[in-house]
Amino acid sequence: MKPYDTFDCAVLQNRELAPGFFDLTVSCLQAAQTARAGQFAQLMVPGKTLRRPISICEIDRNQGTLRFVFGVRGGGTLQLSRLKAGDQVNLLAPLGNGFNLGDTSRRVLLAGGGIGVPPLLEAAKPFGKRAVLTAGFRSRDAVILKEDFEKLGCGVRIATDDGSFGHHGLVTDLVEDIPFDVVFACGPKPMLRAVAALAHRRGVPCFVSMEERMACGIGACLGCAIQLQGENGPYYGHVCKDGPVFPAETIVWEE
Amino acid sequence: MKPYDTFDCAVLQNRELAPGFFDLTVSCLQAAQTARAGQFAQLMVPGKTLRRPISICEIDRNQGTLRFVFGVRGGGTLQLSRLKAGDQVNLLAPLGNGFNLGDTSRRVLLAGGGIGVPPLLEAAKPFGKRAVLTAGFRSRDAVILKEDFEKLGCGVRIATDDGSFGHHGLVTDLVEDIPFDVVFACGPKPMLRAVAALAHRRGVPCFVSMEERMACGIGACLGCAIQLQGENGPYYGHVCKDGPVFPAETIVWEE
Amino acid sequence: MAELEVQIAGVSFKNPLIAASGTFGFGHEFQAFYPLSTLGGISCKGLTLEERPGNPPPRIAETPGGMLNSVGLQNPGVEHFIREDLPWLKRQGTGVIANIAGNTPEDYCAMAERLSEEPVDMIELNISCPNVKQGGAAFGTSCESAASITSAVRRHCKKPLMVKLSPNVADIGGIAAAVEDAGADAISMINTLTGMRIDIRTRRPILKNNTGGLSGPALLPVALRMVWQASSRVKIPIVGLGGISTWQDVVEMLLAGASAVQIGTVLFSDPYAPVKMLKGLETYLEENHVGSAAELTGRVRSW
Amino acid sequence: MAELEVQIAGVSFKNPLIAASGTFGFGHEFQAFYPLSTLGGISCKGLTLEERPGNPPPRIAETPGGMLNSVGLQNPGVEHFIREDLPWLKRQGTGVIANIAGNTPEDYCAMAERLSEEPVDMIELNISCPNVKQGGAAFGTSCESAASITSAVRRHCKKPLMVKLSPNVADIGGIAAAVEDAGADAISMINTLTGMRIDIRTRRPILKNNTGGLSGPALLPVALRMVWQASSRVKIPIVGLGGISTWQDVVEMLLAGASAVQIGTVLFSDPYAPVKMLKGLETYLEENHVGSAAELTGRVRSW
Ligand SMILES: Cc1cc2nc3c(=O)[nH]c(=O)nc-3n(C[C@H](O)[C@H](O)[C@H](O)COP(=O)(O)OP(=O)(O)OC[C@H]3O[C@@H](n4cnc5c(N)ncnc54)[C@H](O)[C@@H]3O)c2cc1C
Ligand SMILES: Cc1cc2nc3c(=O)[nH]c(=O)nc-3n(C[C@H](O)[C@H](O)[C@H](O)COP(=O)(O)OP(=O)(O)OC[C@H]3O[C@@H](n4cnc5c(N)ncnc54)[C@H](O)[C@@H]3O)c2cc1C
Ligand SMILES: Cc1cc2nc3c(=O)[nH]c(=O)nc-3n(C[C@H](O)[C@H](O)[C@H](O)COP(=O)(O)O)c2cc1C
Ligand SMILES: Cc1cc2nc3c(=O)[nH]c(=O)nc-3n(C[C@H](O)[C@H](O)[C@H](O)COP(=O)(O)O)c2cc1C
Ligand code: FES
Ligand code: FES
Repeated sequence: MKPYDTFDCAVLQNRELAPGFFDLTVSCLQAAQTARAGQFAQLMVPGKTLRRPISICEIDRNQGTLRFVFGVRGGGTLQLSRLKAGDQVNLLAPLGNGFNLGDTSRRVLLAGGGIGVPPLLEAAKPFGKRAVLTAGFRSRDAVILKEDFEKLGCGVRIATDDGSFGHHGLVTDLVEDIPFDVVFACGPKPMLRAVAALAHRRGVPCFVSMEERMACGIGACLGCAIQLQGENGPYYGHVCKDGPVFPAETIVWEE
Repeated sequence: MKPYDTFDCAVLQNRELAPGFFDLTVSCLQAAQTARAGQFAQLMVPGKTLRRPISICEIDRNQGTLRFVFGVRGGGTLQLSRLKAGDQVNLLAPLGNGFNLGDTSRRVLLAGGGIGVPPLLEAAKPFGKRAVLTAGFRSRDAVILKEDFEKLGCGVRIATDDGSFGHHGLVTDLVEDIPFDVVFACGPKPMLRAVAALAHRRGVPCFVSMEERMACGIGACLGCAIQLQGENGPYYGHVCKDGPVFPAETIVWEE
Repeated sequence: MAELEVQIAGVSFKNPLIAASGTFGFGHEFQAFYPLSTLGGISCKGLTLEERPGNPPPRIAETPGGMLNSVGLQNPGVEHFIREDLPWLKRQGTGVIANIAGNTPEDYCAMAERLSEEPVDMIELNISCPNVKQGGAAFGTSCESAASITSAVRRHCKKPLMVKLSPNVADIGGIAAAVEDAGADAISMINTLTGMRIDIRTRRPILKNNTGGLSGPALLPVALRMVWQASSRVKIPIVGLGGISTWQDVVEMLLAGASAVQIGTVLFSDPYAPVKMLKGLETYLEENHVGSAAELTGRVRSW
Repeated sequence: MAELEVQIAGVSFKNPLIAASGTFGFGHEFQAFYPLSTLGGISCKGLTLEERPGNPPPRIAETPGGMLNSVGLQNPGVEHFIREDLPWLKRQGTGVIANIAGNTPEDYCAMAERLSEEPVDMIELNISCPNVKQGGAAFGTSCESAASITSAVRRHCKKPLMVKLSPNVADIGGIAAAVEDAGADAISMINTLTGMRIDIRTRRPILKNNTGGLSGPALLPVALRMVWQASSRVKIPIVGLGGISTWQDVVEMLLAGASAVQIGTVLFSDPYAPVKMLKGLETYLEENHVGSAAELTGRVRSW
């Protein structure tokens, strides 16, 4: 079995979850068998030189489908947002290392910021009630996937930047009284950094999913560099191959 | 009223007339009011730097529609061939001078070669029975629009390169015994040249529709040069603005 | 409302969008779409001293994200322009830039002198056209020749003088500095990169001229880089062009160091592009609380 | 069946498709898609004498029809390559080209000498990388420096030597001729054009390095023109690259004067592109009754 491959996939559904956020399900039998939580796919956008990296939000092995949730940022995601059921989209998948879920009897804190929330959904599945999602969004409008986590039995706490929903403030504000044994986090860098610091203070392992601009997505072009803490000092690893999920302590937060 | 403009047009129909030849009808109320036989439109192809010039094959003023018939040659026409009813296509139209139909009580010879046949259809309309189409195609497979001309009452004579339909040979072979007062021709350059020579021998005016690679389509970029016979010797005119229809005697057939 | 007016070498343009030479003719064809006063200015089709027939066709080839042209400066000559086009153009309420090219320095100087008597707002010196002296190499590809033609024309030119640079060079910053030293009042950049396409059926170059000038979106990153490099070497204003096709590209070009932009190839696919750009630029300025387009010039914070 | 094998400077490649340096790593990642023996050869990621960390991110920006990279030659150093990658690569049944870059002529020479002892098929001299001596200007942008580095390396190199040219020059033909005279056995061209993009939200260059190298389809017409120009100036074979993304582009490049091609950026959107190109090329040769790929080289009939 190839570790990753390109696939022409039928779009089964694409709907606007919240203004500017899309929920795309494609049929991809092979990748659905091997994909793991936290991995990503590179989606081809006709006319664009580069594919777009999007995290896998859900994997349905039985149906052979992958779900992606993405926000419209620029021309590429705009084009992806226009995909309709019955269209084709080409995927390069599954890519990256994904979350090492480890012992799923542990209590997990899932910390997500905005469009960083989707990859946490598949990771939440084996934990169910033992998972708490703390998620931050811009505003009430931008809250996504809340019900999806609730359906899995996870605790869900929401913060918004403008206070229009849930807590008015930061994701990290929500964590104070939550007990957990491991953290999986995805979101903007400052948030990840704060979550990592918090986990560090509690002495709990923390894994963060990072972003970087990509070309190949498979480790060949060395485009998606990220500064990591090595034995002999900092060095450039690569998000697509060494990540996107890294132990928080290996990240060099400031260059 | 603007002489030409860009229009977002709904595709009403696009079907394969013959292998590799497509028949596209779009709704374009405004351009349909002003367009004349022999004019053309520049069709936008998403992702391509340049529009594609395609002759207007039929104009329906009442329905407000334009019909185009085109062959797939490269990437642009391939993309246009995939348009489906309900899609949008952007047109810059109507462009060029068109056929000056003049006195429609004259007997007209319409001489067409392959994908040069479509623009002759609209020109045939006011002549009806007084028009004879002599058209050459590669083979039986590539014969298009025969019935359309017949429906107008035109005489129709077909030649094919391989003899698989009609006369085995050239368009000019078909003309011998046809009486006519004026010629409108569109097709490959060698054919046009031969038709022009034939008309010249008979002392009959001949108008030919020419092709050249285009950028602007409106006479601004000077891209679509064609060598013409001027009072002070040959000069470069422009197919999009001075043509695409030229009196045959103004064309410099060899450079 | 944000201020869109910009000043280039003492000439004010009501907004920073100027039609690029050779893509807009003398403006006649585009008035079908909108009044020419919509634009900050028009750089007219390149003029030569005498009428020029231009190159044989085909003159146009498409490329990925761009196109090639080998029009070869077909134009009716400077006198015809002054007589037939300029009076009409002057009435359109937009800035008029005369773009000139020559076979010899003498040609350039004669044209500059002649046009200095006429109501053009600015003269743009195209030193990147082929078919000029010096064994076929363009004036624009060495610092020495660029400087010498600029200073020669400078002496004959009473109008603000803008020199248009070629991108087919190793050190654009050096050339920009050389033409500034030689007396240019402004720089416009970039002209086309030289390219080629071959028809694999006929195995002949698509262009009868074999090679042509690459324009269109493909060029944008090269143009941005060159404007950025040049703007750190000169004090005179730069008019940026090359592949601009969206309002975002306009903003990028201004940030890179341009005081105004020229719009070319995009006009062929969307003649209304400048209207959309103007709107986008205005909205950007307002949303970002920038008082004027001019404030964007050179405001990229490089790493 | 048409013959696909081509000879470049005495090295035979089973077909004219070679992976371009920096886009294919050392091949490991692409064997997931197809055996590396599918390719005529692989030009490995650029090597330096010592390990190099590369430039800080972001290193990638998209452009219309292309992309910019500022990877900055991140690589594990030549010794690591010889130890860890080369033995494996040699077993893959494809041509292996070592691509080298240096900060100084001495670096280049030392690497060429070291690699001459190893089973690489060819050495590709990248003289178009930034961050080299001479005040930041690359060796590749003047005839003199290109010739001097080539002849220096030539003296230390026992393998066929291919010199990779930069397109950021005014006279590519002159540089090609200079490196031929200096002892190059082949030329590969073109490397990337320098470009820039700016994020209009942050008003910062997208690349942390400010500028980067433009690759991808946008580059194709420039590459074709340069290969065509260079091929009329040199007798040594040319490996053509820059923006090739379809089999038609491969044919164009061969017709323009290339004896083989390298495939780069297209691999990022379609890793299977070389497989498709191979098939398209074969069909083209057969349909046109051309006996071998080599017969296409330089067969454009220019006007
Ligand atoms: C491993 C990984 C997983 C991701 N998962 C998701 C997800 O699940 N949902 C989601 O909405 N977004 C996700 N992103 C971000 C997403 O890739 C970008 O929003 C998207 O590429 C923007 O493309 P665009 O054409 O709309 O924007 P443009 O700005 O037009 O894109 C231009 C170029 O920059 C790149 N780019 C722009 N922003 C980013 C970014 N933030 N990260 C990486 N590349 C960028 C694009 O890929 C493209 O190459 C992920 C990114 C990475 C690296
Ligand atoms: C005034 C005019 C009217 C035309 N009417 C028709 C018509 O009714 N039906 C029809 O099938 N074709 C017509 N053509 C030809 C048609 O424009 C080309 O077949 C089409 O542009 C090819 O585009 P492509 O992307 O498929 O080919 P590509 O080869 O990929 O195109 C590359 C570039 O070359 C140009 N080009 C290629 N071939 C031609 C050509 N023969 N003429 C002009 N430009 C070309 C394209 O427009 C494009 O800019 C007409 C051409 C002109 C000038
Ligand atoms: C068809 C065509 C004709 C051109 N003619 C001229 C010209 O006469 N003088 C000139 O200085 N530049 C000329 N140019 C170059 C443009 O002014 C401009 O520098 C170039 O096209 C890059 O900008 P763009 O990508 O926005 O088109 C021409 C470009 C095109 C496409
Ligand atoms: C990410 C990336 C890294 C590159 N690294 C190198 C390199 O190390 N050495 C080199 O000679 N060229 C390097 N190049 C240039 C390519 O080999 C090639 O010359 C260029 O990309 C043009 O070809 P393309 O358009 O097919 O990609 C690199 C290109 C890219 C996109
Ligand atoms: S994107 Fe190419 S190495 Fe990560
Ligand atoms: S296409 Fe521009 S002048 Fe005809």
